[in-house]
Amino acid sequence: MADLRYGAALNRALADAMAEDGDVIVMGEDIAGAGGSFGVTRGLLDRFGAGRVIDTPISEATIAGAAVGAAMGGLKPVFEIMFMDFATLTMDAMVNQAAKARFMFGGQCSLPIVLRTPHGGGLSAGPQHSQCLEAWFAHVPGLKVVCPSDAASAYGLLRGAIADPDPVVFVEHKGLYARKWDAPDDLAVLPLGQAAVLRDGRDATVVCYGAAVHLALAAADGLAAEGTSVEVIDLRTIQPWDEATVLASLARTHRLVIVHEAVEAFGVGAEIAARMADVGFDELDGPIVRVGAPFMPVPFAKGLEAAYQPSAAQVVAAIRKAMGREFSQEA
Amino acid sequence: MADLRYGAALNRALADAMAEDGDVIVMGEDIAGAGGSFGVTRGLLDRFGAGRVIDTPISEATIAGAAVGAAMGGLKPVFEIMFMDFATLTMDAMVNQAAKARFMFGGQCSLPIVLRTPHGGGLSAGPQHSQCLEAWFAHVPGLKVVCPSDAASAYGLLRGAIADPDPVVFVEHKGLYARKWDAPDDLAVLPLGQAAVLRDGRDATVVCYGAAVHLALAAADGLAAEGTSVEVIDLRTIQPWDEATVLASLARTHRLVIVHEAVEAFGVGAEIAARMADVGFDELDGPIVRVGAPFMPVPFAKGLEAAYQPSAAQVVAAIRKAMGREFSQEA
Amino acid sequence: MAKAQKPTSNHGGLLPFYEALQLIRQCEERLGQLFADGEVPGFIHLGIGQEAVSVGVMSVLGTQDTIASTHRGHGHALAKGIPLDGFFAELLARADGVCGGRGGSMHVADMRVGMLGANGIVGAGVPIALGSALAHRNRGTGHIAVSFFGDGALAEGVLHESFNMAALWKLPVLFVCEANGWSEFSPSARQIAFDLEAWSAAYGVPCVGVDGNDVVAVAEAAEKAVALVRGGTGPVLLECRTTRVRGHFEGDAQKYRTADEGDARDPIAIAEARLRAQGIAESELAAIADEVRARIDAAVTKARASGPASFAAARADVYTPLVLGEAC
Amino acid sequence: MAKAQKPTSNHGGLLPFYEALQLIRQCEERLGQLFADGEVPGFIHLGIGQEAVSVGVMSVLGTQDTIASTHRGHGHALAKGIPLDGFFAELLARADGVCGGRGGSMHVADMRVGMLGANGIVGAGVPIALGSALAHRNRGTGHIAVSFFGDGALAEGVLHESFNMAALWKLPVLFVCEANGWSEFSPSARQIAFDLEAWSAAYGVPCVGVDGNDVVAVAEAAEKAVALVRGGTGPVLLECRTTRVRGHFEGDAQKYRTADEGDARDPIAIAEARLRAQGIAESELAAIADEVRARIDAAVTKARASGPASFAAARADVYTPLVLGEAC
Ligand SMILES: Cc1ncc(C[n+]2csc(CCOP(=O)(O)OP(=O)(O)O)c2C)c(N)n1
Ligand SMILES: Cc1ncc(C[n+]2csc(CCOP(=O)(O)OP(=O)(O)O)c2C)c(N)n1
Ligand SMILES: [Mg+2]
Ligand SMILES: [Mg+2]
Repeated sequence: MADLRYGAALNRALADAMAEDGDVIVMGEDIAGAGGSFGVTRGLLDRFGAGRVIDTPISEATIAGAAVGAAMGGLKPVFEIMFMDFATLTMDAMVNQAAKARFMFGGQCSLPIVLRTPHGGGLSAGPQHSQCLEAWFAHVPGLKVVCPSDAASAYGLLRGAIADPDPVVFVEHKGLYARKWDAPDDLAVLPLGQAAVLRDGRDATVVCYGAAVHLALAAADGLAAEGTSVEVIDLRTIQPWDEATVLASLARTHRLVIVHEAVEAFGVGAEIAARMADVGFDELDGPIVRVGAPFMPVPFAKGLEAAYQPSAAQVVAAIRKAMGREFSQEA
Repeated sequence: MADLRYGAALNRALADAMAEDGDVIVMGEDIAGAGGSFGVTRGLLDRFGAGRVIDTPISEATIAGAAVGAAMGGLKPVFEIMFMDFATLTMDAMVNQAAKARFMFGGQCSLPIVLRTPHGGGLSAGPQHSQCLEAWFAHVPGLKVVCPSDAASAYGLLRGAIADPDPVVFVEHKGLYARKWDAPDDLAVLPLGQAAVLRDGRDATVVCYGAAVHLALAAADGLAAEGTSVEVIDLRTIQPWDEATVLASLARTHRLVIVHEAVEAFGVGAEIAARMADVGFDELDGPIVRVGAPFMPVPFAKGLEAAYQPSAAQVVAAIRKAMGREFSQEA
Repeated sequence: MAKAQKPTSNHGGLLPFYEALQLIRQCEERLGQLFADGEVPGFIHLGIGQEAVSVGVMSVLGTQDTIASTHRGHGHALAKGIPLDGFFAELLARADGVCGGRGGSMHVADMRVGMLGANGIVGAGVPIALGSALAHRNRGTGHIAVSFFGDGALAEGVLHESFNMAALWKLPVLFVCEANGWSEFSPSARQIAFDLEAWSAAYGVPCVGVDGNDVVAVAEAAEKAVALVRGGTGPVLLECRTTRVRGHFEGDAQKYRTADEGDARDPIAIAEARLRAQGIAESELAAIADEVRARIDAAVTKARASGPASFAAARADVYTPLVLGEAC
Repeated sequence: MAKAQKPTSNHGGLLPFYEALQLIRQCEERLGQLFADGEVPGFIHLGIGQEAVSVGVMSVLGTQDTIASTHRGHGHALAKGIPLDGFFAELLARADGVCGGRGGSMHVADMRVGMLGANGIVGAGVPIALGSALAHRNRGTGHIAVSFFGDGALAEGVLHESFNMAALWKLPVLFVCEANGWSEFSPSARQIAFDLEAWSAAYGVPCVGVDGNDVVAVAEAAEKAVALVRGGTGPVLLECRTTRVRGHFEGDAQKYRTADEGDARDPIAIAEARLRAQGIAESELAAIADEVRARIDAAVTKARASGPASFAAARADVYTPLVLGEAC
């Protein structure tokens, strides 16, 4: 066991995948010489050379489109979009090309592409450098969407994403890159589509992913002190998400809260809530409560951004509300 | 009263808005000389001239970006994106620029922009010419999203969208352009944000928009024959949607079904279901059931597309399920 | 019907070209008819008048060279070697279609012959070809990628991005602009402000202009261009001046256009004139046309006999089935 | 500190330029310091070394001419006349910030002075300027729009689309490329394959190249370029060769770069040399610098005294409040 940063885990995943498979290449803006804006691709150029670690011009649409063609040609491109906000420029390639190629060509090809990109706030990076847009991609048949919450899952899921035969949008949280966790030296590759129950509980289920996992764990800690037992499920994969694990938990706790940093309205949480309000309806003993960002762009000022980002206190309040105790005294 | 086609109503709305306000311009590919791929802008060039009715090159990203600058300069641009699938190319301009300008510039400006675009299937147009992507835009603070279901609302909502000071994504359904309805000669302008209860009912509420409204009405007709009374709510505006009207209806019927042609997973219906599973939880006497497209790209073959698109029969089944009668005999 | 008669020589390679031109032309005409009869659903964009571009360019490519195509992609697919049966079955939306009836005209593709797909998004094939070229280079295949696009597509941002990137990295990609003068219902001249040759030269991409309706001229120009590309000096642009004889799509009433345009430059007539000058017998020409017609008849018959596209099969192809444990 | 002394002449217009250069330089330096001290949150990209571009171009624009800027936009905003108080308050994320503390460095904007916004998305300002030019023309304002972008931004598709559209429609837009040789941490030469002048010429957009560090040269070139644009013949490109003295953003360790680059071409030093050649007294120069410093001190003091940005106000500005019945 050793301390491992989220960013370093991602770096190791890339290096291990590249070492194992000569068809894996990485591309992006300043990812080679400079090692990436958040350092995730550091050292890869020296180790694997400029043929496989490719600095591109500032041409996001073509980077993504080229990944489609490269994958058709047998490569496994992993490309970085520096901020998720810039993924707006890749939507044709990802949605009309990558997501549909297998289907619309009658299963003739698979496109093993990974779009890596950081989302989320906390850096005062402002409205165009902080968005969480994963719900868009989750709405697109043919894409998979992943978002790890800690170092070990970052490693395992990125390996899983690269090994996956289909296009994956791999979302990293900017606020997690520098955080570290105890991790085994021998990190496991994780298959996509499986959630992790990070904490068992009886009274309520909290479903979350990415940085929001840590809010949920903090909230669960806080509530444990007053005797409320909260189950925390880290989705890990957003598309396809692990409905069975969520439903099984709900069947035990009968209360559901969903937390993410993305804007609440029309976010990932909406789908989870909607499914549980259908297939899980009979298990529900209280309202499904979501915690997400308010319906506004991400503001620049630190104070505004802090007020904007979901907090553990909001998660606690949401759990109370889901449990029908919203009018009880504050913790 | 006279017969009015959906497409003609949109055309009249554009003409009336342009006649009233010299700052309204329309732009797009082949919208001037050719009158648009679906004829919605026919005749505008002759009437308002090439200065205000502008054929553009095939440059969607720049059309949308130019609309932002034009609106800052006092124009009210209404631009057409020929198929909603091509809106993938406008996402930076719409999401990072148009949606955020007012907020991130401290309220210095409003951007009265309308992006008009057709969605939906039924033409065997295949996976890249049939998508319903409105959920993406509804997730973006700063944008409004509208989708009319008939001629009168097409007219009224497009006038409302053009008059609205903020950017609006105005979604039209390809399958409705040629349909006609009885409509008053004196068409009303409709404000955004207000749903219409198209049919009163006691037993279940169906929330829908666009072409799906007609599935819901057909389903309600069918169920009326067997004594089930279904309320049909046409959302009209998807962002901001009329939560109060939906909640009030749910409080009467206690059963909720949501229908749209877009892919069910992570679609617009997810948000409505999620909100009702929260604020409307106490009113719910059964699961919230959604009807939407399956999780696959829109297929080309007529038979596949027909199987893909939601049907009135599916809506009937969903209502039965919401009412706890999914095992009752078929109609 | 002319009596079938084996050609006595291939007339300096021209006869196979002629046959390929006939194949595309007759396929397009048949599709136009099938569309008018309601047998082909959706939108179809015919390449009548542009056949020589496909035939000429493809004549210098191998099966493993790759092409990325456009909404007007039938000719590209056919010249690249897509099997006729699967082609017609796809256009007719049948189970035996090369794409299982899920793609149709705008998405015909055949990876086995390096046809990476027609494309419903104007310009979108260009980065795909770029990526394919990158794969060729990285995997050392020695093959090249070819990107077809129209003159209207020149307005899309990805054209610029891809020219820049291809030039920067000296990728083995041939850009082929089919300049038919139209961008849907508008003359391309009203949409494109720049001079293509000068524009391309600015990136250091040499532009070879050619009469796109003369298959011999296209083949010769393509041969030179492809030699450069294979030589590793980087991308080349082939500008083929050609003619869109039909409407933008079938059903286009073409009110924006006078009728007589372009007929004089019919690629088939030009090839026939060359062959006649070489002394070919009319009966040989007719025999080829007949033989092609028979192949098409057979393919259409087979397509019609194919079952409807399968929903279950389509649903199963959204993602690649995971072999247990494969992805980890 | 030099004794304040009113300048006796404006030295052929050069003194106001000098003052504007000083203003930008000192603002940037102050921001660098405030950032290092933790008073400025987020990312800031300083334009030290590039001041002459902003000052020279803006010297030939009126308040109602519009500009669309970039992530490196402080100089543009200041030269266009953004009030210092609101500028610093914005960078310090205060309620009195010109954007209410919601935008920060990458989004400073002031519609009153025709500054349509810095922009966090590389290239995105270019179509915005294009649209602004369309509005100028349609509304007959007689004003022009100016689009600033870096040499790295040249790789974005919208550059091409916008050049094409501006040329096609002969819009009153001036394109200004600030060619500082860098695109973040990479030399732009490794990202841009094309020759800018030849590329621009292909669209029929005349390119005027100039030493972007000599404010007089920029002003003269801009004057000519803007005269053409105002004359209605269509867009012009001004290529300003300049120097990015600092890192890409503050905090950039610049390991990719040797230290000595560009110092010799300092725009302030070049302007001072000109003024000295005209016989200006050192004390006059110092007085200007002092006066600018005092204004900045005052603005920073005021910004610090401003309250924190208001969440409620921000929340209320996502949409425009509807006056009852207004939208129908
Ligand atoms: C991104 C995008 N925008 C618009 C369209 C609609 N469209 C289809 S073909 C076409 C014109 C293309 O012209 P050109 O590239 O010259 O090809 P041609 O039709 O002449 O073969 C347009 C605008 C599209 N399919 N994709
Ligand atoms: C669409 C997009 N891609 C990437 C970035 C990250 N980025 C910010 S500035 C920059 C380099 C821009 O270079 P240039 O245009 O020359 O401007 P300079 O920084 O030299 O002033 C990059 C890649 C971005 N902000 N937006
Ligand atoms: Mg064309
Ligand atoms: Mg630069």
